[in-house]
Amino acid sequence: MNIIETRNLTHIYRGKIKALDSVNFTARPGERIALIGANGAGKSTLFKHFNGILKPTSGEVLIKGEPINNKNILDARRTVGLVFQDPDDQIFAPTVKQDVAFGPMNLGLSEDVIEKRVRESLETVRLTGFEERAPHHLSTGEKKKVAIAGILAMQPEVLVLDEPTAGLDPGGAVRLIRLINEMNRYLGITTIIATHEVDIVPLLADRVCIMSSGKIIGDGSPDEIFSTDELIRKTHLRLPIVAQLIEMLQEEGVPVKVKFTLEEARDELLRVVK
Amino acid sequence: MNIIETRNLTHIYRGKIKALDSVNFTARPGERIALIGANGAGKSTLFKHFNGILKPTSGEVLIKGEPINNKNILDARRTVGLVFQDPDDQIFAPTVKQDVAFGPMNLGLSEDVIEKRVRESLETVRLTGFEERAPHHLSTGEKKKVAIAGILAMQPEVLVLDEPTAGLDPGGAVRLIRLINEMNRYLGITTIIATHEVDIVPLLADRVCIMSSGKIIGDGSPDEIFSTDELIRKTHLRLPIVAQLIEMLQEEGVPVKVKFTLEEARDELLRVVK
Amino acid sequence: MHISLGEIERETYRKTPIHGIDGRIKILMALAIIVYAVALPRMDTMNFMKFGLLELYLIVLMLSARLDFSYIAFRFAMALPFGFGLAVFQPFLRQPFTTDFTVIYTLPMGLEITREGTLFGAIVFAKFIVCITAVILISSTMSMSELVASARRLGLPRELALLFTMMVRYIFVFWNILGRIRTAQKTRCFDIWNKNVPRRWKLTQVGYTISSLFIRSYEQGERTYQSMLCRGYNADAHVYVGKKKLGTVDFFFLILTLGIIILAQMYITSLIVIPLSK
Amino acid sequence: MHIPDGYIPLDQAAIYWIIALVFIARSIKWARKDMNEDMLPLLAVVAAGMFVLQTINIAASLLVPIPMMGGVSWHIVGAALAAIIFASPWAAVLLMTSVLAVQFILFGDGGLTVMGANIVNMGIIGGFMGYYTYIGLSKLSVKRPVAMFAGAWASMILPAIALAFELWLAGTFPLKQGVVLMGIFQGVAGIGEGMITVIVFGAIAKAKPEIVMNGAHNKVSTAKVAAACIIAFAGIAIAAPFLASSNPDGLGQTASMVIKNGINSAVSPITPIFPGYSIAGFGKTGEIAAIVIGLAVILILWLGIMKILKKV
Ligand SMILES: Nc1ncnc2c1ncn2[C@@H]1O[C@H](COP(=O)(O)OP(=O)(O)OP(=O)(O)O)[C@@H](O)[C@H]1O
Ligand SMILES: Nc1ncnc2c1ncn2[C@@H]1O[C@H](COP(=O)(O)OP(=O)(O)OP(=O)(O)O)[C@@H](O)[C@H]1O
Ligand SMILES: [Mg+2]
Ligand SMILES: [Mg+2]
Repeated sequence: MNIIETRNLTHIYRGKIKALDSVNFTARPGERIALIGANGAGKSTLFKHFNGILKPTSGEVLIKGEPINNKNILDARRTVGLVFQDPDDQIFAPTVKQDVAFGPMNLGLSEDVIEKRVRESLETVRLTGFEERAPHHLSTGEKKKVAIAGILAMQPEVLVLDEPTAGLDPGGAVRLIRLINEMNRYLGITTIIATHEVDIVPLLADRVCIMSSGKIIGDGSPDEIFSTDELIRKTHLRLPIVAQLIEMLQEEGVPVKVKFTLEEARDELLRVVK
Repeated sequence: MNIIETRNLTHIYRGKIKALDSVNFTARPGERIALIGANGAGKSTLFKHFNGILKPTSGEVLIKGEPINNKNILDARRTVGLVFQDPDDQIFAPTVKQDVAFGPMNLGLSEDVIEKRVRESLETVRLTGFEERAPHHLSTGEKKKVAIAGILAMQPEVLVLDEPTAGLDPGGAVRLIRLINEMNRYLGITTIIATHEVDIVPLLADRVCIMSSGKIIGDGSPDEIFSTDELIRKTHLRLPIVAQLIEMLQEEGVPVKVKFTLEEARDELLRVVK
Repeated sequence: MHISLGEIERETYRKTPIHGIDGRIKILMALAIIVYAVALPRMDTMNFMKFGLLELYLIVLMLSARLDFSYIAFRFAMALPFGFGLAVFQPFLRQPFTTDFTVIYTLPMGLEITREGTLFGAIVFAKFIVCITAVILISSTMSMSELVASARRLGLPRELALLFTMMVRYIFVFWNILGRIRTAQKTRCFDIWNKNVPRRWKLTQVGYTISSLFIRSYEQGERTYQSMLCRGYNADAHVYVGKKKLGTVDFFFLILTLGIIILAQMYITSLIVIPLSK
Repeated sequence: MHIPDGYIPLDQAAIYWIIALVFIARSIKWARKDMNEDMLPLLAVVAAGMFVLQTINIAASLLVPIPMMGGVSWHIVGAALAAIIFASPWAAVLLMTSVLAVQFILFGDGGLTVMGANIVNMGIIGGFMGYYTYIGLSKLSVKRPVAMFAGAWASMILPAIALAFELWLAGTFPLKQGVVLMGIFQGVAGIGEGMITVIVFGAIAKAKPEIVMNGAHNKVSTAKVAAACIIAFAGIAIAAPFLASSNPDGLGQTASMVIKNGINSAVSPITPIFPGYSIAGFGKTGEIAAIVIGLAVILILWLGIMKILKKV
């Protein structure tokens, strides 16, 4: 069964701006999905439908097979945890601990359970010891992690991250990607990530959807998607740099196959050189 | 003569956080400089000293050879134009035109000259036709351009940009990089850019400075800087992806030289393959 | 029916002759009508014709500006409560400025409705409606920024102009921030009416939301101030408003408005007074 | 609780406007001179923040509804909070002026002719009394949260009482009922305002200690606090007989006669411009002339006031 499914989902802002145009998107439990698209493609708008923050103008959103309505909307929000692009949008409590406890508190859990969940999620994102720190004195990367911990504490089945690496330095980005992959592998959480940094896509997704002007215009494995070169360029994106390099070599007549991660490209080039 | 020079510049926030630690930085007219460093390295803090927004805790800042003091601070701000990382920090007037006119207005220019400068700078960033638009209805990329136009209208000799490509999609980033390079080439403006996106550095700088924990720990051409691999990794940065790939090939015994842009790498690999 | 702050300027984007009138003229028009309406005597049946004429004029302007009906209705609904509440009391009160009261109806518990009270209530309410209509008209046909610029051209001191200009800009920024905080809270299942959660804790969260918004607005202020300094701002700086000449249409509307006011005062009085006196 | 247009006669409204303008001019001077830097941009941004906070009750379902007894919708005003944070009641005046102006234009809250009165109530009375209540109590070594709560509460209830008096002077609402009604509503709302002020101030003091000008509070001279106390007591002393009297209207009539005569002599140049008055013996043309002259004089007066303000 699909854990998230949208059927002909359309969203029009203020009766004018068509941000989503008949989107059919599905996610199965345990998948690692990346949603790529240029600025304004509609990624964030789509994400906000997954837990009922935005209401469809037409079409519907199904969580575990059930359409979201006023009765089950809290369940939907418990199932799908949404981490915003800008951690400052999400963190408002005066200490890290209070912020992470905010979600579990709203679920009406007991003090003990809340304590435990806060401790565990801070451990998962490796922020133990930060409990009493004030969020606005943290670095960008640490804030991002607090935002993720706040969602993890609600134990969602799906983790939806809007541009998780934006504003992070390469070191921070690598650590965050590793963290996301671990949560998928060890906790079995479905992860859906929106980004326009194509180079990281092969590292954190088995399936890629391309959005452009509110439509999903491509859906497949990273290999498949990045082979449809034209599609990518048309949407203001580009191939991962590795793939660009190999393509340039192809044009010069070198018999290489396009690869997307560093390791694969190395092996492919070694094959040719030797 | 150096257009910007800092001597043993130290800045301590709130008597506690040492954000800059005895920095000696120089920029000569017409240079294209990139300042790279991890989150919290002190890039933004350094930039804010270039036009006297922050006052040194110790050390001094010289603009065209003169230390900044209360008398010449307006001249310093006219010489050095600083574009903030977040355009929302910078754009406050209700229309694009009014915002761009704000700087020239403060210089006490006549209406006609202001009109002309506004028109020209909007042309330079290709935003002609946006004069009466409200900034809060623009896209991220457009807002960035308005912020740059607002500084250009003051006709500074040095353009200092804090993470200009953050949050932009690849298409937008490429266009912005081209714009910055054109301003350097055709208007003769010195450009200094802070970023942690190392892949774009070879595209927009002839000289790279690495910052780490408030110190400048490396200064040289992109080739020199990215050859000091260890330094880069220690500072939470990484090599441009192209260089990483070539290094991996080197480790496998392939006789290639490390390159940093796609074109150079292609030529280098072709040389080896053929 | 909801209209968020983000949408409140929606109607000002239309292009009609009314939208095109110079901002200064619109401000003066509204000012003249409001001052005239407020200045009318408080106990005079003849007032209603005058209010009627003014209101009719304003509604004609609204119609020619092709303003959205539900939007206008909402704007009225938003402005009415306190004024309406005050007016509804009037029939039961003995206004200090009148001495003779005619009781026209007696409710249980000795509540008396007087003719004078009712008249006064109705007049005060009519004044209020005319004033509100005028404000809604001008604020729906020009954006906040245009309004500030026009007031500046009319001689608003530059400190106040700068204050308002920046305030208007950041209202929209903070409106978004607040919306995002709210969304974030919803994402984590926050509901103010949630019974499973202690009330005290909820109140504290509201306090945090407010302080969070306040701190952000303060920090935003600091950063913006810095960026203004970068562009040569100093205490003597001006806000750029640009030149703008008044056209024939603008003067036409100014004269029309003054004409309507004079008509209300003169013609209607004579219309009724003369036949009656014959 | 904004007085709308039409509920206060023009002559009285003018008096409140004049008082308000004097205070606004002084507060601009404060923003430029008394603060080390030019604080206007900062104030503008904070005013925008406050304004957004105040919209909270307008679309309660969209925003943060505040749970109150019986579900009375209510929103923070923030005059005391602003004064305490900026360590000056002038900040409250400037802030409330901008907020009231924008509220009037965007939401139709309050009015144009009565804006002076609203500024007097919420900005001047609320800001000054709230701030000096807080300072005064602090000086008597009352615990800070308690003093702050009291200040915030005073900044809600005192404007409500002032408003009741103004409406009574305007002849729109009886005094005692007004004081009781507005007093109860704002008294209850004041509890919320007080609590939120304490929480918000605490959070700000913790998050950005450098904002909260702690030192400045202690420096406020006792003379100023004493002056504020004296003004407050004088106000109460003048108000009390009306409240205690069994026939406040009778008393009011005498008082208002005295005030009216004062007003008339003070603003006699304005009086003839009111369109209700005609120039005796000129018939219809005279009346038209009266209206035209009246409107012109109002405009000139307005421009004049703006010019004067500019010079301050
Ligand atoms: N609240 C809103 N009101 C009106 N239009 C909106 C709103 N939010 C987004 N839009 C518009 O909807 C479109 C899709 O926006 P969305 O934020 O979903 O894009 P995105 O793919 O997330 O872009 P980015 O990469 O810049 O985050 C854009 O054209 C945007 O301008
Ligand atoms: N206003 C401030 N008050 C206190 N500390 C600050 C302030 N601004 C920056 N800092 C601290 O100073 C250090 C340097 O910050 P800075 O913003 O200069 O880094 P940066 O290199 O620009 O980082 P980024 O890439 O994240 O923008 C950091 O440790 C930061 O936490
Ligand atoms: Mg987005
Ligand atoms: Mg920075």
